[in-house]
Amino acid sequence: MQVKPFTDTPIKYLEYDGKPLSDIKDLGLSSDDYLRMYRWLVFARAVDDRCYILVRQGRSGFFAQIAGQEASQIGSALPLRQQDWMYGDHRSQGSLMVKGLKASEWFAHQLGRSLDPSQGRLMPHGPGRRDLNMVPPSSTVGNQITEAVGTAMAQYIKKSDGITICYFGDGATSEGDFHVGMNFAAVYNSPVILFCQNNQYAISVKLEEQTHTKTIAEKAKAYGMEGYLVDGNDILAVYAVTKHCADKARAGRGPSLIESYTYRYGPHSSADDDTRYRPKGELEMWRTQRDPITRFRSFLVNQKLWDEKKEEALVADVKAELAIALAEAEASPVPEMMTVLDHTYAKYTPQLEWERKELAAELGV
Amino acid sequence: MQVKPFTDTPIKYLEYDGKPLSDIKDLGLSSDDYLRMYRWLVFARAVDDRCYILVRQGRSGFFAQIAGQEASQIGSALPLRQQDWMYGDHRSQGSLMVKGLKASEWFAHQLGRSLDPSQGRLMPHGPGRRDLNMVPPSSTVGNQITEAVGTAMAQYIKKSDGITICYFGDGATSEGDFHVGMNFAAVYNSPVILFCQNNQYAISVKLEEQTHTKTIAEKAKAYGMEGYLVDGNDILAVYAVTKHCADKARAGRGPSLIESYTYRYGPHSSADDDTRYRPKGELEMWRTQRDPITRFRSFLVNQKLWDEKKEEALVADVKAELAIALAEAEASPVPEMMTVLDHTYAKYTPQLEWERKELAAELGV
Amino acid sequence: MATTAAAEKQTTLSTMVQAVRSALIDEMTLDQNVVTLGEDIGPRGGVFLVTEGLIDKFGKDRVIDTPLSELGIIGAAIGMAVYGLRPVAEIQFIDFLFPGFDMLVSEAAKMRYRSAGQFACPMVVRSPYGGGVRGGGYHSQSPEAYFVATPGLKVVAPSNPYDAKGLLIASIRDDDPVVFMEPKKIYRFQKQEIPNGAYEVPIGKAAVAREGKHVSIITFGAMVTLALEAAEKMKADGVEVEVIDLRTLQPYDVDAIMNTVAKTGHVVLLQEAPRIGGFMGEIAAFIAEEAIEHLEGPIVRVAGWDTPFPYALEKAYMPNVTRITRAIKKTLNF
Amino acid sequence: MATTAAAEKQTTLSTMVQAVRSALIDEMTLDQNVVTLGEDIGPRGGVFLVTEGLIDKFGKDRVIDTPLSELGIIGAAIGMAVYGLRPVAEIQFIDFLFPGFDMLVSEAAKMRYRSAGQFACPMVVRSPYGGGVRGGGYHSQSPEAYFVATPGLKVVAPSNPYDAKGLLIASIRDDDPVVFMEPKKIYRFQKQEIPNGAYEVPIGKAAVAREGKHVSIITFGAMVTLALEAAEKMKADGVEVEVIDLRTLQPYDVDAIMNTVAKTGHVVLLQEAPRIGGFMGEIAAFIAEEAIEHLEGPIVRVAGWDTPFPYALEKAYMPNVTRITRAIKKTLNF
Ligand SMILES: Cc1ncc(C[n+]2csc(CCOP(=O)(O)OP(=O)(O)O)c2C)c(N)n1
Ligand SMILES: Cc1ncc(C[n+]2csc(CCOP(=O)(O)OP(=O)(O)O)c2C)c(N)n1
Ligand SMILES: [Mg+2]
Ligand SMILES: [Mg+2]
Repeated sequence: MQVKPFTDTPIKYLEYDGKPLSDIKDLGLSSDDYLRMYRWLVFARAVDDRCYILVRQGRSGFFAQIAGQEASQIGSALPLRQQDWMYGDHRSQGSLMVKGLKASEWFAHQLGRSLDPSQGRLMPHGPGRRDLNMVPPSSTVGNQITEAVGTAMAQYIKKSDGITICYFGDGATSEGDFHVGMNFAAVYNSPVILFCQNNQYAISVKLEEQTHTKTIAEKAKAYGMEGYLVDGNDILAVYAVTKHCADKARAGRGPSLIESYTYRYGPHSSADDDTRYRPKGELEMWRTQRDPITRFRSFLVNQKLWDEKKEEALVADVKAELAIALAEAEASPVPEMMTVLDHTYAKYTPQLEWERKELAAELGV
Repeated sequence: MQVKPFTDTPIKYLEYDGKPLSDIKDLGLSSDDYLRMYRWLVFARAVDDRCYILVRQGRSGFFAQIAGQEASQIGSALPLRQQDWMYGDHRSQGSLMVKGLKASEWFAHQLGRSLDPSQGRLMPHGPGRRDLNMVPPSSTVGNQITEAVGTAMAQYIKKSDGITICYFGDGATSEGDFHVGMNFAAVYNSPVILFCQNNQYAISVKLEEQTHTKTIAEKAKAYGMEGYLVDGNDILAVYAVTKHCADKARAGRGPSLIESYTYRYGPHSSADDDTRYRPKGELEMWRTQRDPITRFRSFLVNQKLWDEKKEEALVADVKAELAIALAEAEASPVPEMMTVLDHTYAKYTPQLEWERKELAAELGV
Repeated sequence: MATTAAAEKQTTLSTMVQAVRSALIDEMTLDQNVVTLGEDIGPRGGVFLVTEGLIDKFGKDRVIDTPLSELGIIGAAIGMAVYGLRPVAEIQFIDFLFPGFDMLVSEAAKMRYRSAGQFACPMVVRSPYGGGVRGGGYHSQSPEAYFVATPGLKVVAPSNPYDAKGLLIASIRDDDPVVFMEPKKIYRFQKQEIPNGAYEVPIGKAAVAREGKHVSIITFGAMVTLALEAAEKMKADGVEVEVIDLRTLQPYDVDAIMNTVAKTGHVVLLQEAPRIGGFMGEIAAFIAEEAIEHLEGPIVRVAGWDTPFPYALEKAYMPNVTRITRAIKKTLNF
Repeated sequence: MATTAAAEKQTTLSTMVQAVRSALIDEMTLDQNVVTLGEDIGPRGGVFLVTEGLIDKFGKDRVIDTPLSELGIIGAAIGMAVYGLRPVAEIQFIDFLFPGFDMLVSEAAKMRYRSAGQFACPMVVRSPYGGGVRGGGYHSQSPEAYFVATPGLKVVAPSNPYDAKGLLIASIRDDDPVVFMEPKKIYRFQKQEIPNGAYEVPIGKAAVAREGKHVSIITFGAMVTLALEAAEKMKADGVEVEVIDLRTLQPYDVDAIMNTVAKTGHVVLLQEAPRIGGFMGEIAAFIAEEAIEHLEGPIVRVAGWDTPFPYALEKAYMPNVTRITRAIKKTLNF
């Protein structure tokens, strides 16, 4: 099956019941690959559930769930290589973990502990790791887009064989950043994938209130770029489309916009009340008939790769791994008070030196 | 002839040699209307030439010529009504004058005299007049776009039968303002015309370096809006397309993007040196084979409405009118020094009161 | 003030969130030209529920849920204001105003001046600001310095529910663009009896939040509460602290500042924002130029540190009573 | 400095425009990671011809003509900088930086902090600023206050060709984002002998532009020239004016300020920008807190008026010798 831009309906590889729609052989994925994919899905959902509890227990101040969007995030991160760069947004921890962020680091990020690669300097919606080429996002929706394009421009200038992927939501497409990033990417034919997780809501604002087009993918036409519409709850389809765009970028054939059509199960964040704006029944429909994990599990069963016993074993295994990860995170201390002034500049300025003395006196240290 | 969006080639009513391409009757324009149009074209070109000289003589500090774009500006302003709002940019004096700005006011604007409706408070690229619903642009490319859409939103909220037109250039389409304005206009179905004068350059940057699409008009697709591509040097075509979009907006059928394909003869501004970036021969071709004024004059001749004698009379008449206008402008004084502090706020703040005393002392008045 | 007002007319016990909502409802009822626009302000009622219920009352033409663009929100508000409406734009967190910063400083602030008074921008940009809510670097900032440094803008920041309602109504009625900064940390911190129906608290007038004769703390917004705590603390040591709540930062109240400096001769300037280039530098400069003869000690600034706003270490970052009392001693023991 | 340097090595007589160009050429030659991007900087050579000839020398991968978007220019520069390049972004006029302001203050300034030092933004945003060129409200502004109020940014503004080259090279080599403000009024005002080849003028160090013992004018950029004029004028009345050229506004040179205040006891702060909320308020606050015991008169600010920048009445707006001498008398006759 061939991956084409601007399809009228989302590209699918699997029926909702998990039946393969077409010849999936040419994906070149082995049974082990499938099982790896599935473990990631279950793992991501488990991390999500755990963080949700941490917030409920008041141990973490903020959390944005990815539940429902696991296929979208994991399927798009798996085709990437070590040398590729990743820009996440406030809802992309699934992709970050596939790229190499440890669950223990994510938990530490949630808890604001030193094991957090960003040392508790960001509201917990995504730390960065230099060694993984993973840039930490600000909270300002859309800002990562032109940055990602700039990184891709640098990869081109430096003749690197790396590419860059940038995650953002449907709401972010209304910001100037999306427009400018798309335009720069197209003008410089940069090796970048602009990956839009269209979960149909920007907090309470529905896509039809956000923009007057039916899809996000078609917006690529305004930039002379290819736009791909994919079923974001079909991990094989997301994998195939992202792989296609990554190969294309690596081959110097330029940028792509991918719209991954999906749905979020949780409220916008732990601070939101989604009952105020969600039409009733909608969430139920997606949970029961569109769930990306159930769908892929059915595929595995359909392929005779999975059964109850394996499921139980996996769940137990993941549970154990996360228990250890959380323990590690909690074992790591809260950053030292005095470090609050660090890393503002490469070196302390005279003004910050003065403030360091003031703070020390204030803390009595 | 019917006006359609997204044509492959610019909508034309006249051949380059002035022959009508199709039945122009349904434009509903009388011979007098044609002659009025022609006078405007000649008038605008004459103002342009005069201002160019003012700068050369060092009597004006800055000027952005419209030469070559007269049909684009006059053809798009003629279909508007008194109650309609107009947002110009730094190169739209032709449209401003059709809307009601006097040549004497424009000259005063060039010279920074009190007769300038903006009282010499802006670099001379467009004053505003409240009584004409004409908002003065800042110099910041693109900023007028979301403002124009906001005004159109207000017209809708207030159930006015007025509409809003907004002028900007091809370069402005790269700013976030264009994207956001287009999106808001489409989402709220606002009565606005976003009129892009594509003169193929943003200072030295050619359209193909500015964006990766062939046309500006097709960008409307990213917003679920109609985009019209018109030959900006064919005043009848520009008039027809703008009229069509104005009627549509007035009827509550929403916004339109118009790309008026044209060419500027002068440097970007009096501060520019266009020999550095213009391929030789290009300017000559446009001047000699695409000139909007020559083209419309040929049409008038073709329609038996024009001859040498009439031309001489018109030129003399315009010359005389502008001589008077310039004299008026020069007769008006430079604004009083002390007025520099006025109109920062509706009322003077204590801080400005203090500064007023300081300035008076400094000036010894 | 709240109590006297309560005595006169019927009042409602309100948090600052309720006070702001009440200001919007009263003004939108009185003036058909007042509209409000922003992200999630419709059915969602805004992320802090300030606009809860407004869309049912006034409909979607006047309570406008916008696409996710601050540039669009502020730009559209400007276009509405020059047309003759009085838009109140909500920016979800003031940290997110910056995609629309150009529209505010290049357009709203300069429209009256560049049109020689022909066009005005009677609009309000209201937004929650400030720290102490575990919001991290992008849900905690106090960027007033940027707005105060922009001629053409007015800047207002209430410290209690009564002022919040009165100042917002005054801001909506003001003929110039006003940045209305709402201290989110105290959105629900305190309830006050506030009058039902519209009333104004004048822009440009400070309030004496506490009388004292030894040292003056000049501050605004959420920091007023902290200043009062510190004042209470100092009382033990026999130091009587006067607390000035500026309420309006641009144009600030020169008389109130002159009076308190003349009275105490010792000044502590308190803000949440980083110290360097912060708004309080302006107040220090004003005093050092116009009231230096009254000074009996250094003008001491208490502020956030000169770093981005942290997350886990917010406590070490934000001004606290200790930081303030150390500053008071610094100027007194001079 | 220029002369001693001239003595040592081969030099070229240069305007500030030529000095800035020479800095770019030398650094791009020495460091393959240095690239420059902006509007019209390619074949056009930039509207002030600063980048003239660079595209022929370094090619279009390193001299990048961009679409018309400051958001894109600054955003792309950030993405390049975190990757490991050292981009120099040109903003055609600093008045037009604001569509990209969010990227500068929310991203470049905070990248190092929020990543706990893992990622840096070694980039320069260079742009012509300031009035006196009949540029009107949008080609004349001095917005340094916004940048100085943003921790994480450094702010540099040279006053002569020699410093312009040395400070720009230091800025490109600096590991933090630097806003490099070029005083366009004096782009071609003066020629100086400047060394061929790269040299640095250190960031964070002020210069004494003129020695004096009665009063100190603290300023930077194009205003240094004006301050020297005023100093010459005051000499007639027997007043010896010291002129401090800050050169770096963030982090500013605290020692240089302490020294001159201790020496003269009288301070005039000079900037082009509007007074209220301006950068000089910071210097006043610093002095009023740390050096008040040395003050023998009020700290007087000389600045542009608190209005948008005018066009026809530029002369009445901008600081001039009269405004400065009046200020000097105000602090001396105290
Ligand atoms: C510039 C900016 N404006 C507003 C916000 C507040 N906010 C945070 S997330 C969000 C909605 C984002 O929606 P979308 O882009 O669809 O991503 P999603 O949350 O659905 O994954 C908003 C409005 C912000 N963080 N930044
Ligand atoms: C935000 C901003 N950036 C840069 C400039 C400098 N500038 C003035 S006009 C112009 C080019 C505009 O091109 P276009 O939009 O095509 O309009 P044209 O001049 O061709 O009519 C530029 C870069 C500006 N005024 N504003
Ligand atoms: Mg979404
Ligand atoms: Mg153009």
